[in-house]
Amino acid sequence: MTGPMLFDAEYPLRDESAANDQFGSDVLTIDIDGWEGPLDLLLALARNQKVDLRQLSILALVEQYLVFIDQARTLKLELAADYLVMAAWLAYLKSALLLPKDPTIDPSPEELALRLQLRLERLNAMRESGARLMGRDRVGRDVFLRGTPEGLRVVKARAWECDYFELITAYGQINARTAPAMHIVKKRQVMTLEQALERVSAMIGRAIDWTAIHAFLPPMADPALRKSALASSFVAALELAKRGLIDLQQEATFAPLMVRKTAR
Amino acid sequence: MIETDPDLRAVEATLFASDHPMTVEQIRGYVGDSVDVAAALSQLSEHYAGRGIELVRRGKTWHFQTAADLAHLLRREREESRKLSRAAVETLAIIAYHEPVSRAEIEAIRGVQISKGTLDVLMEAGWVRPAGRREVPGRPLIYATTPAFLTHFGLTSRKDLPGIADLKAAGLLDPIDSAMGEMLFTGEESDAELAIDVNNA
Amino acid sequence: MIETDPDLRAVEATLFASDHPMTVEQIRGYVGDSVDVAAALSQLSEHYAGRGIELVRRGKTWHFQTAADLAHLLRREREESRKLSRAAVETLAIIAYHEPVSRAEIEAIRGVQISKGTLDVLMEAGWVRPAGRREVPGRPLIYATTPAFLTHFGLTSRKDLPGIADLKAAGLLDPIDSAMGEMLFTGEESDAELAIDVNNA
Repeated sequence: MTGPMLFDAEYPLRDESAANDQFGSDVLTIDIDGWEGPLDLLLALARNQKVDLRQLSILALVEQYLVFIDQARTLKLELAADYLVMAAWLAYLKSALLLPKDPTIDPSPEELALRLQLRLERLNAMRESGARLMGRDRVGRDVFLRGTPEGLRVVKARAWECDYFELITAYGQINARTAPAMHIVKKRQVMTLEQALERVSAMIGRAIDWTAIHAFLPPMADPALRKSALASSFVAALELAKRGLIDLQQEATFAPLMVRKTAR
Repeated sequence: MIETDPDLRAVEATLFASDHPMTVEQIRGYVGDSVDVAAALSQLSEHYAGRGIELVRRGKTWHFQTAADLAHLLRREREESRKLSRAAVETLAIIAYHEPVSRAEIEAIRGVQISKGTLDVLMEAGWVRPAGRREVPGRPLIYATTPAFLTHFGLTSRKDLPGIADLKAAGLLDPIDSAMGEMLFTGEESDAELAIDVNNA
Repeated sequence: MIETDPDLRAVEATLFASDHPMTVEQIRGYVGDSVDVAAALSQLSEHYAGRGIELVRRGKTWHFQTAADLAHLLRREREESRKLSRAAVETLAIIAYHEPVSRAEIEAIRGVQISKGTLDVLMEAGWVRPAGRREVPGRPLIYATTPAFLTHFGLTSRKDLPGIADLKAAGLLDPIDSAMGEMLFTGEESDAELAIDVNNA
């Protein structure tokens, strides 16, 4: 019941099988390459029982698989490890199913057999569904889309954004940037040299002793004006010294500039 | 008269000219907001029912196609699309019926690892796409089908998948039994298959 | 009923799926000799008259096309707005105030060179056009604004553009000026210190 049944001609994915139907070992030599893993092989074996997968005899299936693997080995075919793992597992399952029940084993052999069966059902279901899917009216094979669609086009139009204000501001700025530069200096409050001369000459008569030049400055709040007054008074002092009207003295760099009336 | 309804004509012309299936929103983008696109589509599909051309809905998109029963006339000079491998067909079926699924889940159902090319072929065909990650350790990528899958296989929605209701009822689409999977099918190379010296390629 | 005539359906589907216009003989090659293709075509073209799709004959060949009067639907414009660059705004302003101007003149007014792309952008926007050549050595192209420019900026004519005096009055010439002023008169004052003030004119 093993060899010939493995390669039932109704199994559609293997063409060569029909010719070799009778001889299991011959079949092995030609078709062993067609399996996609042990589960695939098991499913093919199961389908050969020609019953609904739910009524499958797991024991018979296990037996077939083990015989198959045995034959492959006698032919010195190199078996991939997963086939051997499956064989070992199935051998265990077989003995567990045949031995008297041991309630301590969990999951029970029957449970394991059921799971194996479910897996086979699942794979089978997906295989059949795949075939049905492929058999549908498929676009390009059974039904056709329009041969020469005009096509729909989305034309991208770039809209440039710029508002009126931006436009005229830009022009304003070009003008501002390129107009000839004209510098206007703010009018500042100053003490002129003439004013300083007048003031210092007037005050010097009263100062008999050395007096710091700051004392000649008019009392004023504006520091800028104060600086101007200081500068003008300094120049005035130099002028008066040149005329021989006053003496100037500074003890060190940056020390206060001292002024007094020239002693006669 | 139905033929002269300008909204109907506009929707008809737009879909007819398009080189890809369109959603209601996409159609509206062409015909304008004032048109009741959904109503026009349903009127049109009635009008075309039984003709040589049909207006069909696939998922959210609509398109015109030739009637399926006329395939024998038209198939003649068309090239059969390249045949998918058995692994690819099964993988596609698993993704479609279980989506979203991770690669490990696909492998658990098939009992073998899937080779890298298999998913690539399905993605290249535009039928499958990565659909995020499963929030479990390792965060594996999960896969799902695309709108183009529905279109290609003539499905209005995934509920149209052949036999899906029965499979669901039979529990065959439930999350797979991981205990069994771990016991038998962990980390095995499938490509080796029953590696043989007598290859009859 | 017209829709269920199998000959009609066959011709309809064949023409729809074909990627080129077909003669009666070519169609017959698909639908079979038993079909009166000419009669089917004339019935079909009647059926489609006034719809969004038309069956048209060009010489000896037939094909379906979108109704000509609906062509405008098939082209949808999507506007993508972008801001004009600073250089483009200034160039536009110079052209508007001084037109017609050559590129060299624009550069002289701006005080900066303009790249070729700048004028292209303004022409693409439809606001500027070439307006002949200046009859000077080298015969440079000169540019002017377009009616679309006036429309866009809400002007009846270029005379509506505010003059320099208006701009000044509106403070639009100030920004740079005052910035300069601040730089000159605040930052530097401290250095002046003992500077002697001779220019108190």
